[in-house]
Amino acid sequence: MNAPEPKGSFKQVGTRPIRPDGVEKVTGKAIFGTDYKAANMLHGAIVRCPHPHARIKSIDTSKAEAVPGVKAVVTGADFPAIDDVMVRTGEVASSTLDLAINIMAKDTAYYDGHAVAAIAALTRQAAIEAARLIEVDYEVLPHVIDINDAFAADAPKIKESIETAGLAEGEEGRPNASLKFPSVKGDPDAAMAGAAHKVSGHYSLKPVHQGYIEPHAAVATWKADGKLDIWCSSQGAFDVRGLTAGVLHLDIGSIRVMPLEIGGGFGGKTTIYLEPVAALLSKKSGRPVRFVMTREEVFRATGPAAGGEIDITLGADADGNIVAADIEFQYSSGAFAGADTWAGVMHSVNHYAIENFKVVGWNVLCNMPKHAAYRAPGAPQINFAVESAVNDLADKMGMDPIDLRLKNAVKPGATGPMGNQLGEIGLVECLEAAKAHPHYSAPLGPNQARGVACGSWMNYGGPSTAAVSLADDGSVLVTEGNPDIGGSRASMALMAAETFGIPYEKVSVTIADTSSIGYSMVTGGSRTTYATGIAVIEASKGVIEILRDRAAKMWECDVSEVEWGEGEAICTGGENKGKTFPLTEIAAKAGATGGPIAFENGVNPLQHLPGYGVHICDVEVDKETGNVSIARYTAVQDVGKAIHPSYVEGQMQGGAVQGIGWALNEAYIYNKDGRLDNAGFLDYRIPVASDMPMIDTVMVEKANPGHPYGVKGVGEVPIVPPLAAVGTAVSRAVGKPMRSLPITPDKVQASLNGG
Amino acid sequence: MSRIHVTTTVNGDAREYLCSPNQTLLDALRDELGMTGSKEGCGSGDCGACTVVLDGEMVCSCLVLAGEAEGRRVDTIEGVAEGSDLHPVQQKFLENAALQCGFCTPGFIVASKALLEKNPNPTETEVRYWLAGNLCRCTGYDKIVRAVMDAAAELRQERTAA
Amino acid sequence: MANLAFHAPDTVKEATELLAANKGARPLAGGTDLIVQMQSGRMAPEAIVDIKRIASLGEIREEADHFAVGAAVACTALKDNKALVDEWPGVVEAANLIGSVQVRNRATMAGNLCNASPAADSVPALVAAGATAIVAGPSGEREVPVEQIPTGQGQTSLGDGEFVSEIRIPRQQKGGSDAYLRSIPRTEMDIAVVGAGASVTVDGSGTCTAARVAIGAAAPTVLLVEDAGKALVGSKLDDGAIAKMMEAVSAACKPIDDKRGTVAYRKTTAGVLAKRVVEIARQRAGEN
Amino acid sequence: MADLRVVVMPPFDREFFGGTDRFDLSAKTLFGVVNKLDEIGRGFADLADVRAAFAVDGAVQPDWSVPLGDAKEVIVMQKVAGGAD
Repeated sequence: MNAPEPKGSFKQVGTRPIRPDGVEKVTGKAIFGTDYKAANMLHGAIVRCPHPHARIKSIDTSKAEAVPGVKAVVTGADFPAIDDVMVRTGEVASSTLDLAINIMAKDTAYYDGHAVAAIAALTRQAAIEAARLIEVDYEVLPHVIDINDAFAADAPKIKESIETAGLAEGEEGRPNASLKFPSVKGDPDAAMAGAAHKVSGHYSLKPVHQGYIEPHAAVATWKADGKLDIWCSSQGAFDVRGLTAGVLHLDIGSIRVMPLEIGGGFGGKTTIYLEPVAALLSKKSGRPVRFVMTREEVFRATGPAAGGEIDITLGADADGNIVAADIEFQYSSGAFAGADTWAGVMHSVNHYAIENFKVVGWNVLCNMPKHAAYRAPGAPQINFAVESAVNDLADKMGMDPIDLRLKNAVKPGATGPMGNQLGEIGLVECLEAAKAHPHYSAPLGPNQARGVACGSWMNYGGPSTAAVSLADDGSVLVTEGNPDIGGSRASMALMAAETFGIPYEKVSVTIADTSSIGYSMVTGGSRTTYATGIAVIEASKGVIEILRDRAAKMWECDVSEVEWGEGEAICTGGENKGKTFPLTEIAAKAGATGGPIAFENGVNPLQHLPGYGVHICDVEVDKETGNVSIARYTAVQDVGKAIHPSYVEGQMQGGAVQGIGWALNEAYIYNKDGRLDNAGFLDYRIPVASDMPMIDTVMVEKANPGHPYGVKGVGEVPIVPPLAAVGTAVSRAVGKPMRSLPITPDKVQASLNGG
Repeated sequence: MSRIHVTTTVNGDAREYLCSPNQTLLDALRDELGMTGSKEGCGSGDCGACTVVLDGEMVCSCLVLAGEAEGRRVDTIEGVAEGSDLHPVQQKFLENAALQCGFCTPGFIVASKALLEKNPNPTETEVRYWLAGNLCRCTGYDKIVRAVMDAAAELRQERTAA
Repeated sequence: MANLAFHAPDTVKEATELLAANKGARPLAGGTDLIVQMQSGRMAPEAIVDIKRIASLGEIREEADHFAVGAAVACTALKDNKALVDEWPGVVEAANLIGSVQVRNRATMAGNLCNASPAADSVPALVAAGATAIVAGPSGEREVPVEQIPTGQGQTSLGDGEFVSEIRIPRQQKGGSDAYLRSIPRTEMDIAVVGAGASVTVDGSGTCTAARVAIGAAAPTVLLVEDAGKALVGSKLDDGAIAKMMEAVSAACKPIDDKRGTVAYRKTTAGVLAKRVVEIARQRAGEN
Repeated sequence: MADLRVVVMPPFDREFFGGTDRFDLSAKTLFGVVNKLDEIGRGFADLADVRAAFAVDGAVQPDWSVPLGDAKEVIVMQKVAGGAD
């Protein structure tokens, strides 16, 4: 891959221009998933199961079909036979087996909110009315929601098909465990036995929702020629296309997905819920069909992230070197197998150089929606236990918690838990920056305490495509396939401008539909600025090669005698030596030198590096009411090179606040009947502006040699450290360990009152 | 269901629409008038993405019935900029990168403008409490609060200059 | 919902007639509860009677012996009435803890009362203040103490065709003031996990001559804890009296465990908040 | 032909190779490695491109066609799904 540019040579990268799509978004003109309307479209409504687990004995749609304005009704029976189609979604393959059932139940509903039927009608009103008239005869089955209940050896099996993968010869599985994933290094038992200091604890976390403010929405139109058009907001139109094709057994080429502006995803919009349903209703009715979820539907049927139950013991020698880690945990994944357990194991102790560890992860199914990716999926939960335990170890040894981490931090050249070598990683620099930050040594007020934690995310690269073309006036037009969730158009424009050596304003960026650009994996996995950025830079370099060739023609010299400078071709030989052609002039002459100038290419870079962050949190606790407030917060992170620093800071601040919400307030709460009890923003409490202080950020820039401008992924790392940083701060203020999230006022008060 | 004929003023323009008695002002704006700048994030007044100004007071348009707007004045995000001239709040949101996904942004801008018309010199705490009814999941609020404080400073300068 | 009708009468009489004419009719003030319940399908009224076009209900009148707050007065508008803020700062603060600014620009104290939630923020403050509600109905008006309006979660003592047209708050006595506090996990936008309101009057010597303490979200309805007031009257609001008051409050609590909090938390915190509001009210009273 | 030590990380060791996680084999490129592993653990090749990542002498190699030359070690690891912003 390309060597990094010499430091300090950047003219565009590292500046903070206004994002290209900014004006549209501050004036209300941007068209989001919930805003798109198709001519003559119908409105959809979904009938959802009110039970956590039930067999569907029969569905009577006759009354609903009789409602004036109702044009089509579908149930699970209208979907193709469920089979196991592997859909390549770039990063991993998804099986449509679970996905299809999660989108529309067939014979069994697995959670409160599981879709069992859908209606398309002339008005949303009529669709909702008709939905209430669909009669479903349920046989309610035993349910398990809490991880401990679901993991019990005698738990009711929520699906006959569940088998525990990853067991050793003759080892017993669990009724609802789909996976046991052990990762062992060295001789943990012997090392633990010999450890001078040990700390142990049990940590609990509830499932939490991604909490994007834009509900899921989609419009689909099934055309007479059998082709399907979809307009929706997602983290990846190509994967919406692939997954929809897999569920409906269609050719990928027959589907075109138009990406609309996306109102937040955080991983939760890397999958699909509505598109195949809208498509089938459109096929039946012959008209476009639109779905927009209510907030209640979003909570009951989409997301959430895994809850966890974690047992951990850490052992250190007399000098504070962590010599052994023994961790066993269970993650929930809803009623279908999930992937977070892998990531949980891989992100448990990968930021420390520990020679002996045993980490065992279990994936446990329960009667909840199919869990979805949430920002560093699987990492924050395990990190809460590991970093809290490291803080306990520091307390026990009377060591500064950052010094203890510095002693054990992974350094460049270390071997990661997956066996591959870690390159230019920046954990040590982050820890040093945190220790040097004024916050870390600032005096605390009454009833205040401080917590610190670090964390990592592996990040990703993967497939992306970009095209760059020139207009006659020299305007540079970048086309890419990654939805812009947090300012990525600005980053792409900056990288293209840097490559050409032209002003940012000369570059425009378009996010194309799935038929107008090559495959690009989701905007997620902290991959977009890295991988799609490389695609944009490579496409720009391709155009520069064409520009050199065109200039050579105009100078009647050999292309080897043409160099590319800052936005212009320079002749280095022959009679025109020293002459220059600005990009604009070459573009103007394109017709005479061989036609339009454009270059498209696809890349699949995997020279990404893990990202690391260190967070410092001060809390203040009301010792009588148990209320906790965040007094001060600082996030330090190795960001490689910040292309647009404001949006990198924004990722750090937003991730930190999501983590704070997870630590203090957010949780899925089910009642005894297995129904979700807080399916709204009133009782699913995400942080509000008055809950938060300013979030101070420190960007440590340790360039990634695997990216031309040194980019490392930044989006996911910031949600990893906050849980332990907040939890440790509250524990110290209370004087007792607070190891069960969320740390609500009643838990704090009970702990203070000796509960 | 019998439809109600409503005559109202939206961003200074006389507008008419037909609505059902149970339809919200938000739905009327988005579906009857095609003004999709105001967003629905919750439909229960908990997220503020649908914030509009009704007779001079900011409200959640999802908690107003469309029929209530008869004879009243409604100001929405579409009316914040004057032609192509952005309001200082909008400009400062851009300069401070106070939006990531941008879905909550219209509600924040309408609410922030309403604040600065009532309180030209708010403290950070006043800004945070005034905006507590507007949820943002992307930014952690830091850059939004800075943008509003910047806009307040600029508007104060404009006043003194004028 | 198919035949839902929308009315916006100009007079209280018309409003009561419309409400009396249809058992399924509901009055609409701020709508911050009603519209949410309609949208979620939890309530399907047959007719909506918007009372905000009735001029008299949009006013705050300062009478010799009471403030008359019309049923359509938004919570934020209370802050513009200086006399009310001076005499009953706790009531105004309580009403301005509901929801967000957007919500308080619509929500009314009468609506907060008639929604009959035990967690309604303005109600404990109104009860502590000794406020009454004017109930308008087909047979004219009647005046009842606010604590007698809610009879249970979501249930009121209002008869057919009746609605609360006005909240009356007595003029504050010399040396008297009030306060309201609640506990919520966040700083805004939450329903009270538990709340407490108090009004106290102290004489020149610092002796408490009158006191009313009310708690919210600690029982099926907002509770007036008479024993708590009694524990304070005649004392100098010393630690002993405060401790007795807190015991009375905790004893009166009949809370439940739910998604917002535990029984233990509500019992303990009700006492803590009662102590704090009495202290704040005493300080304010001293300034009167 | 490079003579390689191939290290198979969990879960593939148990899933395809009966718990064995070390193999010595020779191959020209990663395509060769995948094919030889598939002979030992049937079905591995079908999933390799979407579920596995390969590190050649410590560095992740996305392009299977790159000649392995005199490389010594190939590590087969599980890809990790992500989701940000």
